[in-house]
Amino acid sequence: METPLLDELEKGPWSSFVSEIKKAAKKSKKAEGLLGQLELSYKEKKTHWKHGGIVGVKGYGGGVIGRFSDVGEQFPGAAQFHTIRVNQPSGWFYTSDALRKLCDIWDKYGSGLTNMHGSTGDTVFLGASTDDLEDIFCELSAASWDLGGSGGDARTPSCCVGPARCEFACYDTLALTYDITMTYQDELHRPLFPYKWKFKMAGCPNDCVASIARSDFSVIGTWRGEIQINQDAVAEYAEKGLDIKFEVVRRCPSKAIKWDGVKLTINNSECVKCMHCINVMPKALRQGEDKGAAILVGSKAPIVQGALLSSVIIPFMKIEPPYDELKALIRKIWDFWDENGVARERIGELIQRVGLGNFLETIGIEPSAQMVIQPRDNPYIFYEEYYESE
Amino acid sequence: METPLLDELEKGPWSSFVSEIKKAAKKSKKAEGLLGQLELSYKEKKTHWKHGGIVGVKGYGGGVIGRFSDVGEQFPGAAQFHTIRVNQPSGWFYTSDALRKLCDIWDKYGSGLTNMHGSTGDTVFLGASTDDLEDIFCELSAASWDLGGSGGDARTPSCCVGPARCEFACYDTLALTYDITMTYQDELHRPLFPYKWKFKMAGCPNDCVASIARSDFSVIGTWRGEIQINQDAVAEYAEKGLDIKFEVVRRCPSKAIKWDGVKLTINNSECVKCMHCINVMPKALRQGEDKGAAILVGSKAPIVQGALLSSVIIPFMKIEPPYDELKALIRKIWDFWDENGVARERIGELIQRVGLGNFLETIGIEPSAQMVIQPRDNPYIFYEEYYESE
Amino acid sequence: MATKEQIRDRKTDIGPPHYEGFLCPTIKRNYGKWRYHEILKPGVMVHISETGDKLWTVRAGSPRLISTDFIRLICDLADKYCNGYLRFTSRNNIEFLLGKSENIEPLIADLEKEGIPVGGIGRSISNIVHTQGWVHCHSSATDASGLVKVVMDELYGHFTNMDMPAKLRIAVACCLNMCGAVHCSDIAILGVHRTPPRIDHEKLPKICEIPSTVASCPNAAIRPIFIDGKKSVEVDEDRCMYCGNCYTVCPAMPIADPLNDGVSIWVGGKVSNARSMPKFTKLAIPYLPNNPPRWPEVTSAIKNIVDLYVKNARNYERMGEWIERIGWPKFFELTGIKFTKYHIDDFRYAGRTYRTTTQMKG
Amino acid sequence: MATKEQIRDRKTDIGPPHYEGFLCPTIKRNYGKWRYHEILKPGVMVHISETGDKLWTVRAGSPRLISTDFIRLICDLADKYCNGYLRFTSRNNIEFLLGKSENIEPLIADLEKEGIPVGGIGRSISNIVHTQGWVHCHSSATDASGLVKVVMDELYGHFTNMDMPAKLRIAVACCLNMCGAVHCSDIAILGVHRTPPRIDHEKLPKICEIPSTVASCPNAAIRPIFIDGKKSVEVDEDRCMYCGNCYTVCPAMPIADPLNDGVSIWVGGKVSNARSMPKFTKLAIPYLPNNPPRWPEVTSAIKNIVDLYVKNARNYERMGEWIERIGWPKFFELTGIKFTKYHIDDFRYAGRTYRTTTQMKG
Ligand code: SRM
Ligand code: SRM
Ligand code: SRM
Ligand code: SRM
Ligand code: SF4
Ligand code: SF4
Ligand code: SF4
Ligand code: SF4
Ligand code: SF4
Ligand code: SF4
Ligand code: SF4
Ligand code: SF4
Repeated sequence: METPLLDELEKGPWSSFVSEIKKAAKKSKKAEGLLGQLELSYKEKKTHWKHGGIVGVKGYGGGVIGRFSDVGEQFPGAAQFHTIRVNQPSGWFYTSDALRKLCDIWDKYGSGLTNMHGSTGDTVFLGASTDDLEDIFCELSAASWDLGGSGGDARTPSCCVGPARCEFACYDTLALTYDITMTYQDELHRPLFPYKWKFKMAGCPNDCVASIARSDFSVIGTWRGEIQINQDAVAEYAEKGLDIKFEVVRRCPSKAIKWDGVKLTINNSECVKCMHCINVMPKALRQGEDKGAAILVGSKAPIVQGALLSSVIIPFMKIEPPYDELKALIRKIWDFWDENGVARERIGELIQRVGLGNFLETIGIEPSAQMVIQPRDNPYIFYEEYYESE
Repeated sequence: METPLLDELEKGPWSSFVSEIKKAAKKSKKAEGLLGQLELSYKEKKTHWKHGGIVGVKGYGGGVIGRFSDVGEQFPGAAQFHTIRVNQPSGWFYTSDALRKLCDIWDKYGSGLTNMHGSTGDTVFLGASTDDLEDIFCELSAASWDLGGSGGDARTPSCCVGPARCEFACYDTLALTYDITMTYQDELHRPLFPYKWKFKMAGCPNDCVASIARSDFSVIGTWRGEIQINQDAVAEYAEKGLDIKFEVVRRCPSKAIKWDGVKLTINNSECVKCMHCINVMPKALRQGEDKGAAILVGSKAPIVQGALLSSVIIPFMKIEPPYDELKALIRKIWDFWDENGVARERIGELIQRVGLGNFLETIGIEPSAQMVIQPRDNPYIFYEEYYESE
Repeated sequence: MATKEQIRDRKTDIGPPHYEGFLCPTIKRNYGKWRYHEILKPGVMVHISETGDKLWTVRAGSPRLISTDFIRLICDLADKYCNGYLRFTSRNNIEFLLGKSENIEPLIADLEKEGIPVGGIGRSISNIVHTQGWVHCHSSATDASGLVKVVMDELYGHFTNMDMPAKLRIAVACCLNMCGAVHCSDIAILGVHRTPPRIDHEKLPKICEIPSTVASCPNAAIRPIFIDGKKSVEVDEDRCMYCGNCYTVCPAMPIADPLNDGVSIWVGGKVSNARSMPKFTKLAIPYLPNNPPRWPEVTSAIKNIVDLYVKNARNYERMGEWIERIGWPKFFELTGIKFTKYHIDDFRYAGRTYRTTTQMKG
Repeated sequence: MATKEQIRDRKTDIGPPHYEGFLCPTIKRNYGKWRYHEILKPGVMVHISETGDKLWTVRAGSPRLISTDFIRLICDLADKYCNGYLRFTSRNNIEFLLGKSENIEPLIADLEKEGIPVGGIGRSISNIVHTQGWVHCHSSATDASGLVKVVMDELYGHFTNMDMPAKLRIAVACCLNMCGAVHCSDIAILGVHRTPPRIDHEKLPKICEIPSTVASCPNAAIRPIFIDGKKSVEVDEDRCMYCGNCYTVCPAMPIADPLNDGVSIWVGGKVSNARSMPKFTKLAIPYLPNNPPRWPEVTSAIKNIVDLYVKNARNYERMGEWIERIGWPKFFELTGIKFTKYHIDDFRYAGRTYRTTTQMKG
C-alpha cells in the first residue's frame, strides 16, 4: 500500500505513530485497513469514520465505542473498528507479564493497535469487530481484566502515581481509586446517569492527573497545619545555587515565606498550600502532618455550556478507608443530579444552573467562605425567610 | 407638628438633614408637609410617594421628576413635590451671588429644600408644584440657568475639579464637560434614546467622579511616556518619614519602581499608570508629558442585567478642542445604540448582548489587546471568513 | 403663573452658566498649572502652583439635603473668607477656596460654631454618597438620609481626623436601582425589598403595558395571564428576587413591604485605578431590619467592620484590597459575620466566583 | 465466537486487577514513605525513602498510539532492567522503575537504539496529551496524532533537555469536545470546524430526535421545521459557532468541511495549584489551515511562541504566568500575532473579560 503522505510522518526524531500502524499492519488486516483509510483522510483532509453505532457486550451498557468506516468497501479492514476501553490498574502500574497477556488477546482478535492510555485513563484497544467483542471480553475477564466506562455512566476513575512513588501524596490515591472503582462497578458498567461522570484522584495540589480540569468529582490531596522545615536542607539548596529569595520567597502567592540567608520561616496561617516552595525544595520542606483532601466538583470540557474547572465543596476531608463520608457525599450528589439534571447535563452545569448555594443546601453541606473566591457582587438575592403579617 | 422619631435624628455630631427640613418648614408649607409625611414614613417604615407622574416644562422632555404623595390629604404641602434638576456648573464651582440667586428663586416657589447635589451631579430642587414649573423655569432661564436631564436622554454631564485645582488633571475636564453639555443640549432636553446616557469626565485614573462605575461614557485622563522624577523631592519625602520601599515600591501593581535609598527609578514600559506612586509623592513625581484620556463605555447600576463597570474602547486619545474625534465617536455609538438597542437597554448591556467585538467593528474601531483583560477562553468563535468550494 | 408670552420668550437650551465665571482669581491664574498639594491637617489642604501661588481648601461636611438657609449661611462664610468663591465636591462636601492662609482658622471656627464638621480629606472617611429614600422616592426600601446621619454620627471621628489606613468611601442607596456608586464603594448600605411585588389586577391593565412589564424582569419571573377576561400578569414567586424593576415599569406592582424591607451591607468596592483595578462591592450582610430612627443594627455592623479595617489594614490599603489580602474567609471570621448561601452568587457571572482551586488558607 | 456458555460463565464487574500486584518490591517496601526526589538528568529522577531506599525512574516518550510490538519491546526492556515492572504516566509516557542505578545508562542506550526518546521530566516539554482525530473519531476537524508528531519533532530538544523556564504542557484535541485537558494547557492545539452543519433532511427525521437535537445547541441556533411535510430542523447560520454539538447528537448534521476545517492555537492554561490558580487556556491564533502531513503553519506558530517563552520567562514561571506578568498586549506584540475581534470573548462570561480599568501599559 502506498502511503506517501503518512510516510512523511516517519521522518523526524519523535517516535512515529505511523511506524506503529505499519508494524501492526504487517500482522493485521484491520491495521492495514486503518493505514489506508488514514492516508485517504490525510489526502482529503477529512475523517472517514461514521457517527457512532451501538455495539457492546452482554450485560454491559458501556465500555465499547462503536466505530464504522464510511469507506469500508475500499478498506475492509477498517470497516468495523470499535474501541474497547479496558479499565487500567490504579496509577497505570503494570508488569511485563500482564501487558504481554493483554497483547496476546489483542493480537488474536484486534488490530494490534492500542492507546496507552486514553485521556480518561483506560487501556484502549482500537479496532475490534462486532463479532469479536464477546470473545475479547471473555478472554479479558478470564485474565482478570474488566471494561471501563462510556456513555452516561461513571467513567473509569484514574489517579496520579501517589504514595507509590511520590513524597507529596496526602492520601492513598491508588487505594481510593481502586476502592471507588470496585464500589461503583454497577454505575460504571450500566449507564443510568443524565450524562458522563468522571472521578479523578490527585495526591496533592500539583494535580498531576489534571483532575481539577476534567473530572466531575476531583479529590485533591492537601493538608492542614505547619509545613515542616529542615533548615540544613534549606541551606544545602542555597549552597547548591538556588536563589531562595527570587525563586521561592517571591513566588509564594501568599507572601508567607521569609528567608534571611540563614533561616527560612513560613507563616502557615497565610499559606494557601500551593506546593510551590515544597516543589522547589522537596528535601527541605514537607507538608503539614494533618493530611487529607479537598473535594471539588464539576469540571469538564466546553460542551454544552462552556468549559468548567472543578470548584471546592469540601475544603478538607480526611480520606481513609472505608471512605464512608466520601461515599455518602457521592451518593447525595448523584441523587441530586438524578433528580434535577436534564439529559446531557453534567453536574457542573447543573450546579451553575441551580446555583452552588442551592446545591449545597440540598446535599446538606454548610456553605463556607472557602467555597468562593468572593461573595456575590450583585444584589439579586433570593431571600427565603420573611415575616408574615398577622 | 410632633416629630418624635425624626427628632432623634437631630442628635449626634453630624449635621442633621432633619434640622434642615425643619428650617425650611418654618418658611414653607411644602417643607412642612414633607416633614409630616417623613415622620409617618419613619413610623410605618415605608415610603409615601406615589409612582412617577409625567410633568414638565414646555419644549423639554426631561429635567423634572414628577412626585405625588399618597397621603396628600393628610399633608397637603407634600401633595405635589416634584424635583427640578438644574444643570450644575462644571466642577460644581459657584459664587455666593449665583447661589443666592438660586435660593431666591427656590424660596419663592418651592420647598426651600435642595440637594447640593444629586448623584448625577445636578443642582436639585426638591418639592415643586406642577403649576409653578413654568414660572420656576422662566426665572431660572432668565438667571442663566437651564435644566438637566432625566428619562431616556443624555443626562447632565459632570466632572472632577480637574485643572481648576488639581495637579493631576491630564486634560481640561471642565472645558470638555461644558462643551459636551452645550453640544448636546438637544439630546439632553429631549429624550429620544432607548434609555439614559451618562457622561462623566475624570482628569486622571484616580477617577474622583466615579466615572468608571456610573457613566455610559467615561473619559478618564491618562498619559503616555515617562513619569518625571524629582529626586530631591523624593529624598525629602523619605526624610520626612515616608517608607518608600513599603508604601510605594511594594504597592506598585506592576512592580515597576526601584528605590535604593538614594535614587528612585521607574520602568515606564511596565507602569500601568495607576497613579499610586504619584498620589503618595505628588511633589516628587509627575505624570508623563504626553497627556490625554482613555475612553471607556458602559458602566451602570444593576438594573436590568447586572451592574457593569465601563470598559476601554479607546486606550488613548488626545482631548483637545474642538474635540472632533471624540464627538465623532459619540455619534457613532449613539447611532449604533439607536439602531440596535431595545427599550431600557443601556449601551453597556447592548455591548454585552452583541459582543464587544461586533460593537467595535460596527463603529469602526480596530480591536486591540488593551481592550480586554484576557482573550477568550472558550472556543465558540463566530468565524466570518470561509472558503467556498467551486 | 407664567404667561404664554413669558413661556414663549424664555430662553431654552442655554445650558449651565460657564464655569469660568465661578473661578476665583487664584484659580484662573493657575488653571492647569498646579504642581502639587499638601494635606495640612484634617479638612485642610494647599495646592501649590508652578507660578508659586498657593490655594488653600477647607472642606466641610454637608447633609446634602439642605435648606436655602444653609446655602445662604455658607455663602456668607464664603463672602467673609473667600471673596464669595466656593464649590461642592463629588461627594457633596463644601469646599471653601482660600487665597490666604490666615483665613483658615477663623473659617474653621465659624464652621464649628454652626455645627458644620470640617474634614474628609486624605485618609479619612468622607461624606456618604446617598440617594432619596423616604424623603423623595417611591421605590425606596429604607430611608437614605437617616441612615447617613446615624452612620456619620457613629463614624464622625473618622471624618474629622485622618486616622484611617486609606480613604474609606461609604454609600447608601435605598433600593436596588443604586442611584450613586453603591456597587463600587468601600462600604455600601443598600435598602432591600424581600417579598415579591403585589399585583393590582384592577389597575394593571389600565396603566401598564403588558409586554414591557413582562420584559422588565431580569429573571423572567413575570408571565402574562388573563384574569376575569382581562389581561394582567402573574409573578412566579420562586423566580422573583425582589429587584423591584417591574414596579419601576408598572406602578400597579408595588413591592414595598414594611414588615420585610430592610438593609443589606456590602464591602470592598472601589472606583479608583490606584494600585488595584476598580472593583465591585461584595455582600457582607444580606439583611438587617429597618429600625428607624437610628438603625442600631446597621450602625453597629458598620462600626465593627470599620474598626477591624482600621486595626488591620496597611497604609493605602483600601477596604477591598485589605480583604483580598487576608482573604474572604478571614474577613468573615474576623467580623463574626455568618457566611450563608445568600453570599454565594447565583446571577449571571456566578460560575466565575466559585473557588476553582485548592488554594485556601487555614 | 464466544459460546452462550462462555458468555454466561464469564465474570463481570470484577474491576481491574488490584494495583498491588503490579508494584515492584522497592515500591511495596516504601509505599507512602518517600521523603524527597532529585532530578538527576533529563528523563531520570530518583526518589529517596525514609527507609533509605532509593528508586530510580527513567521516563521515555511514546507516541501513545502504539502497536503490541511496541508494548512487547518495552516489556522486554522492563524485564531486562526492572524485573518487569513499569508504568505509564498521566501524559502517556513510559516509566521504567529501577532498583539499581547501574541499570540507568544501559537502559537509556537500549531505548535510544530503538528510537525511543528519554526525557520529559522537570523543566521540559513533556509528551503531548492528545485525542483520536482522523485515526478514530467521526467528530474530528483535524488529525491529532499527526499534529503531535510534527510538533514534537519541532520541539524534540525540549523533551530531551531541561532547558525550559518551567514545565510546558501541550495538548491537542481534534474538535471542540476537547477530550483531554486542552482547555487548561500551556499550549493547546485545537481542531476547529468553521462552517455550519449541513442537514440531511432525508435521514434526519429517521435517525434523530428533534427535541434533543434542538436542545443540543449551546446558542439556540437550531429550530424545528417542516420540510415537505416531514419534521426536520434548520440552523440559523448567524447564530451557529460551529461547535459540532448538534452533530454529536444527530448524525444527520455532519459538520466536517475539508475546505474550512483547521486548527486554532490557545495558550496560558494550567492545572496545578502551584503559585497561581488553575487557569483556562486563552485564544492566541483563531485559525491556521489544515495542512497535512506536516502542518508547517502550526509548527512554526508553536515554535515562535515557545522560543519567546524560553527567552523571556522566569524560572518556574508557567506560560500563563509569564503572559500575565508581561500582559496580553505584550504577548501579541512579541509574537507578532494579530489581535482580532475573534479574540474578544462573546460567550457566557464575556463581560468579565473586558478591560474595566484604565490600568494599561505602554
Ligand atoms: C478516546 C478519548 C480520546 C482519546 O483519544 O484519549 C475520547 C474520545 C471521544 N470522546 Fe471524549 N474521549 C476521551 C476523553 C475525554 C476527556 C478527558 C478525560 O476524561 O479526562 C474529556 C474532557 C473532560 C470531560 O469529560 O469534559 C472528554 C470530553 C468529551 C466530550 C465533551 C464533554 C463535555 O461535557 O464538554 C465529548 C462530547 C460528548 O460527550 O457529547 C466527548 C465525546 C467523545 C467521543 C465519544 C465522540 C462523540 O462525540 O461521541 C469520542 C470517541 C472517539 C473514538 O471513536 O475513539 N468527549 N473526553 C478519551 C477516552 C479514552 C479513555 O476512556 O481513556
Ligand atoms: C435623584 C437621584 C438620586 C439622588 O438622590 O441623588 C436619582 C433618583 C432616581 N433614580 Fe437614579 N437617581 C440619581 C442618580 C443615579 C445614579 C448616579 C449617577 O447618575 O451617577 C445611578 C447609577 C448610575 C446609572 O445610571 O446606572 C442611578 C441609577 C438609577 C437606576 C438604575 C439604572 C440602571 O441601569 O441600573 C434607576 C431605575 C431606572 O432607570 O429604571 C434609577 C431611577 C431613579 C428614579 C427616577 C426612580 C425611578 O424608578 O423612576 C429616582 C427618582 C427619585 C426622586 O423622586 O427623586 N436610577 N441614578 C440622582 C439624580 C440626581 C441628579 O440628577 O443629579
Ligand atoms: C474634591 C474631589 C474631586 C471633585 O471634583 O469634587 C477630589 C479631590 C482630590 N482627590 Fe479624589 N476627590 C474626590 C473624589 C474622589 C472619588 C470619588 C468618590 O469618592 O466618590 C474617588 C474614587 C474613590 C474610590 O476609589 O472609590 C477619589 C479617589 C482619589 C484617589 C485614589 C484613592 C485610592 O488610593 O484609591 C486619590 C489619591 C490620593 O488620595 O492620594 C485622590 C486624590 C485627590 C486629590 C489629592 C487630588 C489633588 O491633588 O487635588 C484631591 C484631594 C483629595 C482628598 O480629598 O483627600 N482621589 N476621589 C472629590 C472629593 C470628594 C469628597 O468630598 O470627599
Ligand atoms: C508521573 C506524573 C504523575 C503520574 O501519575 O503519571 C507526575 C509526576 C511528578 N510530578 Fe507532576 N506528574 C505528572 C503529571 C503532571 C500534571 C498533569 C499533566 O501534565 O497533564 C501536572 C499539571 C500540569 C499543569 O499545571 O498544567 C503536573 C504538575 C506538577 C507540578 C506543578 C508544576 C507547576 O509549577 O505548575 C509539580 C511540581 C514540580 O514540577 O516541581 C509536579 C511534580 C511532580 C513530581 C516531581 C512529584 C514527585 O515528587 O514525584 C513527579 C516528577 C515530575 C516531573 O515529571 O518533572 N507535577 N504533573 C505525571 C507525569 C506526566 C508526564 O509524563 O509528563
Ligand atoms: S499530584 Fe501530588 S502526589 Fe500526585 S504525583 Fe503529583 S506531586 Fe505527587
Ligand atoms: S506552599 Fe505555596 S503558599 Fe504555602 S508557603 Fe509554600 S509557596 Fe507559599
Ligand atoms: S480625577 Fe484626577 S484630576 Fe480629577 S480631581 Fe481626581 S486626582 Fe485630580
Ligand atoms: S503609576 Fe502605578 S504602576 Fe506606574 S510606577 Fe507608579 S505605582 Fe507603579
Ligand atoms: S436608589 Fe432607588 S429608592 Fe433610592 S433614589 Fe434611587 S431609585 Fe429611588
Ligand atoms: S421584583 Fe424583580 S424579579 Fe421580582 S417579578 Fe419584579 S422584576 Fe421580576
Ligand atoms: S476531541 Fe473531538 S474529534 Fe477528538 S477524539 Fe474527542 S470527540 Fe473525537
Ligand atoms: S454546530 Fe453548534 S452552534 Fe452550530 S447549530 Fe450545531 S450545535 Fe448549534
